[in-house]
Amino acid sequence: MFNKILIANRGEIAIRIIRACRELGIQTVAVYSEADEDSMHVHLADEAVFLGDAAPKESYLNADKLIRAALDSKADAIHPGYGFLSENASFAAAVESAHLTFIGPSADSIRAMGDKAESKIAMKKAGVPTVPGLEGLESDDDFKKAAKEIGYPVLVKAAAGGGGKGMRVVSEEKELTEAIESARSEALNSFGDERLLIEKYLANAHHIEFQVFGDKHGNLVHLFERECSVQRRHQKIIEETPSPLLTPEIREQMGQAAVAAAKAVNYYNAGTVEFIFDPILSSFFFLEMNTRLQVEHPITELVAGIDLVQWQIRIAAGEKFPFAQNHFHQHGHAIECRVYAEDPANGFLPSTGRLLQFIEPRGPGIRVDSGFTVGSQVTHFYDPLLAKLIVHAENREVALQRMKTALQEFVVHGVVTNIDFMQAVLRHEDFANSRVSTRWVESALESGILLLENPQQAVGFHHLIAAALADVVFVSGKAQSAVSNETDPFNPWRKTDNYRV
Amino acid sequence: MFNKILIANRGEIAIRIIRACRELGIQTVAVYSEADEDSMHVHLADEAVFLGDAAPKESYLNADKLIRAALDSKADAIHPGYGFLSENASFAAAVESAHLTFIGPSADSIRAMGDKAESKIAMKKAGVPTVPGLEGLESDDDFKKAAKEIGYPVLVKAAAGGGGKGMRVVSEEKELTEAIESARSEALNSFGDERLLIEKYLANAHHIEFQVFGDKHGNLVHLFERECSVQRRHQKIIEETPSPLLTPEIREQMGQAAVAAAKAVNYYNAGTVEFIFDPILSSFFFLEMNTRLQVEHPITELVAGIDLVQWQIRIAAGEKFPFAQNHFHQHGHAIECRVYAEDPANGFLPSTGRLLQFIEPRGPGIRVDSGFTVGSQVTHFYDPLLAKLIVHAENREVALQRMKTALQEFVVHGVVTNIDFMQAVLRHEDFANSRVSTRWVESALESGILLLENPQQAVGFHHLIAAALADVVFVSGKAQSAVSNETDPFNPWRKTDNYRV
Amino acid sequence: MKTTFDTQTIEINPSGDNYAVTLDGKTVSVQVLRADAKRGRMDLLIDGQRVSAHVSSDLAKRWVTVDGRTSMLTKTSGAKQGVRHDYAGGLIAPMPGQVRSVSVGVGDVVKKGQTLLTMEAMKMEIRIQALKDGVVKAMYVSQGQTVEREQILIEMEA
Amino acid sequence: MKTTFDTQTIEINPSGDNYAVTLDGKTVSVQVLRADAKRGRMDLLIDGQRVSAHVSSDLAKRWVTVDGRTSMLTKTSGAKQGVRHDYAGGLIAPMPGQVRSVSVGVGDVVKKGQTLLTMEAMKMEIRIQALKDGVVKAMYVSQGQTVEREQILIEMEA
Repeated sequence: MFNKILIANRGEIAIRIIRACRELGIQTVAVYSEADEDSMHVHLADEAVFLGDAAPKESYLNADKLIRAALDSKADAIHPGYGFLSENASFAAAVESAHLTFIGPSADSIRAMGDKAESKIAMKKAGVPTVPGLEGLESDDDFKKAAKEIGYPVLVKAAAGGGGKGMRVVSEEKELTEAIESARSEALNSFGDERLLIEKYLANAHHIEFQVFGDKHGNLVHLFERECSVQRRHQKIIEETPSPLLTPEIREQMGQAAVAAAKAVNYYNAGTVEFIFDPILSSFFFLEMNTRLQVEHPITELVAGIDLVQWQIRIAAGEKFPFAQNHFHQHGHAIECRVYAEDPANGFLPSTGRLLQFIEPRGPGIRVDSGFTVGSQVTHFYDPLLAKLIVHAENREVALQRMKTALQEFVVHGVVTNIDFMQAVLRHEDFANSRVSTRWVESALESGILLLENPQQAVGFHHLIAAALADVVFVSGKAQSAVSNETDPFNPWRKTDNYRV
Repeated sequence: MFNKILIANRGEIAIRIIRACRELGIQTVAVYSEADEDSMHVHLADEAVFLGDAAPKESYLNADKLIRAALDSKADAIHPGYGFLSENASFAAAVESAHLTFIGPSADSIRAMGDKAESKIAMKKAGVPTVPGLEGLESDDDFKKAAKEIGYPVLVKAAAGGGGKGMRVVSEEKELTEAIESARSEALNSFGDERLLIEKYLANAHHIEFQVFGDKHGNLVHLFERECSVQRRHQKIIEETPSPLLTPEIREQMGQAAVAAAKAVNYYNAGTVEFIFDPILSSFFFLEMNTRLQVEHPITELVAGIDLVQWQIRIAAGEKFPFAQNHFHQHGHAIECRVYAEDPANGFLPSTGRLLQFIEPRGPGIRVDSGFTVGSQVTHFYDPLLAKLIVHAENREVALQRMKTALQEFVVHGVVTNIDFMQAVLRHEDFANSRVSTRWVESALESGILLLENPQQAVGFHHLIAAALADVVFVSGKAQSAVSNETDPFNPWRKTDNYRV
Repeated sequence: MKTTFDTQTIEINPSGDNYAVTLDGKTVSVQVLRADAKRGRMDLLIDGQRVSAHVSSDLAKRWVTVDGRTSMLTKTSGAKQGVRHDYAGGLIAPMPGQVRSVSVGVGDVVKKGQTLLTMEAMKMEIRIQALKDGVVKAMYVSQGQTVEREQILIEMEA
Repeated sequence: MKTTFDTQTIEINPSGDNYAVTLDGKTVSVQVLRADAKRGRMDLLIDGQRVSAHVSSDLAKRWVTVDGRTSMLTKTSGAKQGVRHDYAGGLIAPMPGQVRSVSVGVGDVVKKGQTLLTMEAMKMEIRIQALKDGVVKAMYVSQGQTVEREQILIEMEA
């Protein structure tokens, strides 16, 4: 087993990995940029190494600095988390060539799945169903011909892409040229690779993915599905497992396809095979494989009853994965809501600022993975994910009720969040009835079937009264009784502090 | 379903019940004594009713006031929690006769199990194995004769008792008279009933209990065992499930005995059948039945995958329990540590004071049920339970590691706690090897095999440095960088506050 | 005492142990059950209804959460304020971030929908496009510059 | 600067950006990596080893947690203090609570092991028993009275 692991990431996922290391008795090295000097992940690790400027390419995306930090701190492995360099095959290779262990799949597996065009070809070979489409096209005319063949609407997307970047939906031919141009430029900017592929756009599709997990000795299983169809800007905000749409038979088929997909690239460690699922035809198509830990891995941990991050580390250290497929069963139901610093009323664009209040809900069946606290600064440099709110309960109904209650209790002041928005989504009958496809948020907002305000509550009035009274009550002596009941952990020093305010 | 429930309790269990109600969409009424005016359970409930003086008999043990409060606030049910009036048959009857629902078993079931002597007779009839002993004795001579027959050591205990009160271990005849006298007086003081029974004292026994759960329609299942052998002063401090000592066969037998015991008294709602288990002979004996929710219910919730408090409420409202015995399986392993305000170095006697610091551990698989926060006052009026720290993991080894890490992260200042002590217990190889019987703590401390300090760490030195430096650093300007990074949710009002400090 | 948030004015007057709160010509009685300035929490009895609120303050802004719904209110002088989204002829930053590229200069003639500059924040790229045909009158930002939300980026002449 | 906790004296002197800390004749260099007075937390580098500490203060008491172990230290003048547990001839309260019953009065002759009074706290009953044969010299408490931990209850004469 490793003695020390460097975590090449930040925020909640760095903290998640630190916890796993601690429980395994492994020392941790955090890394941080200038913007993260006072972040929680820095304080929680056993050591911390400063990388440089806030800009990701000077810090969390700088492979050389990360490997240097690992060597200097005598770490013997690097966990990349998700995002940043986690799916960068060259980084994985560089880590290994520095005689460090990369906690993830092999560079070859990452490379094979990183290219959307090549991976699609490999999947077809392995007998995994793929979305009708074409790869390797170059001229606009080729694209036009292919689009006509496939039938509009089509999707053009970056061969090297991911996370909705370099992806355009095209509903008719006259939009095609501009879509190709903008997707290409975004692809080039984001991935340094302008190749695109084209495929049928499935309008009413659900996004259902399968967690796979394998060791370096050829054992590989799937850990069931995650339904991730609640998306905005092609990015997930709410995930759940089990998917209410899958019958045991389809689940079995998709699980087998996921295992076949992973085996086709000699996969080991944690990975996710994403499918597009058509609920009317009950048919599914390979979308892509994420060759890393997923943001939404906690719901799988709860329902499959296994600590994925601990096992990532153990597998990377060479341990055998002792469980066969039939060891796993789905226990209860889990839902994750991603609390983002973003403004739904402003096109879900990010919101930045200092957190004036940050109260996480607590209680049985509630898990919060977060990297923020009161006073934290939410900057524009990184992903605006504030927290992952995860609930687990005996069935979907109870889990949904638990999530609604927990979201109501989550208080964030200082940045605009999507908490109220997610409450509105969960309240909607389409969510209760599992009719939420990946395009649902967009169309529900357009058509007005999604109301952001709960009309039953006279909230505006109470908000105004509370805001106005706070100025009176908190400033006047009226709050004294409460204040005098408070104890400061440092009362003798408090006075001194005050002089400096 | 109920519209509103009054919770006749305080602290963490009141909060636990409030959460369950919220998720079920039920309004809650808290009650509080003078000492609890500013307690968390009061703030979290929808309404709160003041009962009276801090003394339990003026507040939480005052049946009349509680029923009056329920009627006045238009609640339609009362949840008693554990302790206080939860096992008081007259209270249950009085609640029902006020046309309110008592969330628990019938008054008859409580009464039948409340008397240790009578319940033992009933269990013998029902074919449930009981500890060799005698009931209904009065004179010292009768006790002496019985003790000789049974063989020393023997246990004399209150027929109406529970929680280790009115209970004495007697190892030889000359101690018997005094033990009877003191047990009688304690029994009379605590339960208003001086009757005692005598039974064989099993020195190396483990305490293993089974959760049972039934509805008002005759369905009754068990939800597996809890191993609760880590005790001090006859009270549990660490519990786990599954018990590493039970084979599937013994578990099955004990489960059936637990169901038989409950059915013998027409039991419904949540209850616990306690057994004494002899690990050498693999034999078990009925000890008593707790006719209420148990402190340690969360470990069962995690491993059986069911919300016991929500189901208590649903059953009380008349719902059918839809699950048969074969629906339930044990998933993973759960451990609970009870964090008490007590001083292990002072005979585990309670410690009171104001909480200067209270940092609960967090992370995947960690649940904390608590009713305290920084600034809370721990008084001498009530049970010194500060928090229940509960972990869940895929197996015992991972759960144990998780608990050790979590205990290390739990910071409580202002009162002495048993946190360090429980770490020492969990570090001991006897715990790892499940060799902890109910007498283990006592004898381990006596014999010195339990070391309260971890000798590997030079902790004393670091503690002294930190304490001395705090005076320098927190008072001087050295802490400014950190302080200036802090944001107060009320910075504009903060200044005003300061003038009043 | 009168306070105005955005465009709504609310009046608060002590009335015995309670407060008389007037809004939109309607007056209700509000009792403060509990106020915890340190945690920014108040329990109120508004017209007989128990209401728990979290309130934070940041200069003129007030963040308020009641029943799980959060609002951001801005304390104003009471006069109607020009909303900066409507800034005539100007293009404002829809989010805080960094200017990645600038494609036009002062005096350039641009067409509706033409990309004038791109911004980046939190892994996202945003294109600032001309809302209508026109001429660039002023450029307030340059490549690499960090901008706040609602900062004016470019001024246009129709 | 010298500080004494219980019977141990520790000396702290600034030394460049660090502190020189002397205890038991041994001096180590301590660097303060981070100090958060509000949360009572310090990250220290003690002799090259990273140590995180939580420290709280309550009058002369300091509560310190390092590596999951909590100590309560008492700041003293430096002179050895009489430990109150050893209070000669006195019986002290082992826990805070309420006096439930008093069975003896001043002048009573009592036997070793005899119960002199009972206390109650947090659902528990504690008997205060005579440590040896003797005579009750003074009674400092009466029934129903609330007492602090280590408060002297009864004084005895051998």
